[in-house]
Amino acid sequence: MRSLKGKRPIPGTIIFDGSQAIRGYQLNKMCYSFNKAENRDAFLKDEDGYCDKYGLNDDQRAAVKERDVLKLLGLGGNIYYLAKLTGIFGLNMQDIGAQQAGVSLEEFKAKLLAAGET
Amino acid sequence: MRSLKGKRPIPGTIIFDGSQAIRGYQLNKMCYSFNKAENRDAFLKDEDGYCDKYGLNDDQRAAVKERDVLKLLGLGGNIYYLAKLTGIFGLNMQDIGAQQAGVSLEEFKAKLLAAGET
Amino acid sequence: MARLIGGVGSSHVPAIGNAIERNLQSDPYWQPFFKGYEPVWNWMEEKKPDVAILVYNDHGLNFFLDAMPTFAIGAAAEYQNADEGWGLKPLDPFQGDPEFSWHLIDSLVHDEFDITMCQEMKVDHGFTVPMSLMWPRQQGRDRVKVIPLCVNVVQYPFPTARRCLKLGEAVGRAVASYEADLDVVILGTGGLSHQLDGQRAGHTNREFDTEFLDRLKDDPEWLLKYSNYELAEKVGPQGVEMIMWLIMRGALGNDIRELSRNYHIPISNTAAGVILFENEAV
Amino acid sequence: MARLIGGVGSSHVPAIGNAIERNLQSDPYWQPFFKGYEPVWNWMEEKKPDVAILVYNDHGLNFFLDAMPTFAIGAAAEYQNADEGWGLKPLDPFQGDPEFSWHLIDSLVHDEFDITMCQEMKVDHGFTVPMSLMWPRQQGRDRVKVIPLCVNVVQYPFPTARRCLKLGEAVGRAVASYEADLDVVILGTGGLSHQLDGQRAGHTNREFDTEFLDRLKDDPEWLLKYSNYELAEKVGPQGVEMIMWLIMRGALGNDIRELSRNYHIPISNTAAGVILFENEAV
Ligand SMILES: [Fe+3]
Ligand SMILES: [Fe+3]
Repeated sequence: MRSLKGKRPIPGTIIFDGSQAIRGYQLNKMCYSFNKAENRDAFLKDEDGYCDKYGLNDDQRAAVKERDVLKLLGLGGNIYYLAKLTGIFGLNMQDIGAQQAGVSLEEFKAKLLAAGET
Repeated sequence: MRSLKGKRPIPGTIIFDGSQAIRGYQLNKMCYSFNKAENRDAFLKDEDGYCDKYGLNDDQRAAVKERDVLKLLGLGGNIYYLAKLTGIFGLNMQDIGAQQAGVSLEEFKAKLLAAGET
Repeated sequence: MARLIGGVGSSHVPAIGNAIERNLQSDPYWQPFFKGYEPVWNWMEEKKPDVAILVYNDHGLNFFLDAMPTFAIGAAAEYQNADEGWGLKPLDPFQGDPEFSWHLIDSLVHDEFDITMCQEMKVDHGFTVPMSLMWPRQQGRDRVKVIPLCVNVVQYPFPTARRCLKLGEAVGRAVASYEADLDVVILGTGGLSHQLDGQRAGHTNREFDTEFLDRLKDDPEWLLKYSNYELAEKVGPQGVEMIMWLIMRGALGNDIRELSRNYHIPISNTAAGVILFENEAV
Repeated sequence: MARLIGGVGSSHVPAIGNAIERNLQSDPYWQPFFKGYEPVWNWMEEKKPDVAILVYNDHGLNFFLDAMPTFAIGAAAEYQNADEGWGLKPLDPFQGDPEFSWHLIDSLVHDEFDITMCQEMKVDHGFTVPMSLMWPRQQGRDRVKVIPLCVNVVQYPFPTARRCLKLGEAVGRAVASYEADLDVVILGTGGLSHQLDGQRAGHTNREFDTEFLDRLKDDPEWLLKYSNYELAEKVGPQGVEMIMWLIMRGALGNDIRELSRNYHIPISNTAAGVILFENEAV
């Protein structure tokens, strides 16, 4: 997004602006389709074919295969759409939070609990 | 639409406001589907079945059967969506203009040409 | 004339819906969160509002990036919840008030707000979780008609905090000008601080949230000094949802009383807040 | 920096697309209409703008009443035309400028316009007819990148004429702040007076249209004294499309020159107008 140009980056954070939206359009469109159970099933049956249908690029395919949320974010994925992809593998927001933060689920939860103790 | 309440009516004119939009939602939705050739074909093959699918009420069905644009407008149709319905029967904007004005196509065209002569 | 009798700010994360589905309200993890809603339940029970204007954001159920509205308002007779892909059980449909919706839309567009008008609209957890939280019993939920007001806080640029506050003020004027004998509440939902994406996932900011809650009643303009980008740094990219509380706050005007408040970390990856205002002017 | 070098107001009815398809430009019915575009063709040929911001309305191809935006802006790399149901042959796709689109959207949302952002968007005759009219040859059309700006003039409430003029002013600021060496034109399309629906179908209003054209350069505010309802009475419910010309006019600022103008009744059921402004400030 133009208006983010020259802004100081926020550590550990990717803002989903126009540039990211351009990069990730097809990826997010695929993830949006996972609102429907039949599409989730179709993806599970033939992951490559499903990625073909939505025209994902090679990097995006590889990151989908690795279930690597940080990579997918970098490739234009938006977290709300990506959650519909990771949901297929039984990963919830806390699971992918831990994955992105690079800690175990227990550590991730413990950090949040600690933030609750003043 | 609330803000049209108490307004002096415009002769020979129905404003497509919220009240009309509520009334005509299913009718307009059916007409919107006629952007696709396969839907136009399906309508032509089974008009009643197609109207069923979109949940038109009896008055709307009857007006569709009669290709009566004025009635359809009164029942919540919007002219741009209705044009997709009348297009199926080969009627263009001038044909349905004449129909609504209650004159022949020649008279309708002549009136427009007359407006062009100052 | 319609009366805006009060407003609530509330979180709306899916995990809450999950906890309600599984009846975990008195579980030690959840009890400090749900107890904050008791004053709201009592107030709703006492006031029995007729209509709720629910300010929320869609998280990818009804809207996609092909056409993402800044502000969308529902004008349907019924709103369906649906499968969002990761397992929350859809709730029963919600009854709309199309006449009131159209009045609101007319009034706002006349006031130079560029509304996307929705005669068909699925509502996601951002809408359903607050409904379950305000009206835990189906009977209460069925009694209140709803008007969804959906805000883009997914795709930058989001509306500015200032624009949200102004939209709220215009909503307040629109309610006051509606010629129907109705008691109306407005719910501002989302937030408070949280971050779902990136290495900083799990970030919360108690200090900022607390100041936001402290200032919301008498100094809502305080939030306007932060751009949405600066807010993302402070409260996380998803914490920026708190700008939707300003729409609720703007609608209420300045003659209000804070009846209750609660703040709790963590609920899933978020800091959860709830605040109840009553309008003293009506 | 990008320069807004000029603007055109133009009709956009499907019958024009039909006439172009059938090569009827010198037919006696069509000649008085098409001759009005010669100065525009020459000007476009001379100026060779890089980008066209095209203000138009969708007539039921891309948007339906389930979600009808007041203002929608395209941010796609390509825009497809498609079957509208009644037989106009779809034109070749148009090339977008997503970077510029996002700059425009960012700037407008920052300026408190509540834009619906469209990364995928079909464009109908309201868009394609002006493109064929401005650039009759495919080569010219292929050279210019486009940004569709779609306005609701289908479902009441429409944006007010005042809001349209203000949006135009904000578009002007957005173009001026875009850091790319580009010549930009803006096209305001639709109108002039016409009525497609009701017993009064075929209504036109030469007197009103003429005053509108006379005042557009130096006194565009003149139109603001009419509500959209009053305008519908004067120029027909579809004639209200002329408010989209105010977006073009607002973008240009006040240092402009009128280079040409034409007005002709009838084209199909409408009064057709075209006007060309050059920006003297750039
Ligand atoms: Fe949310
Ligand atoms: Fe038009």
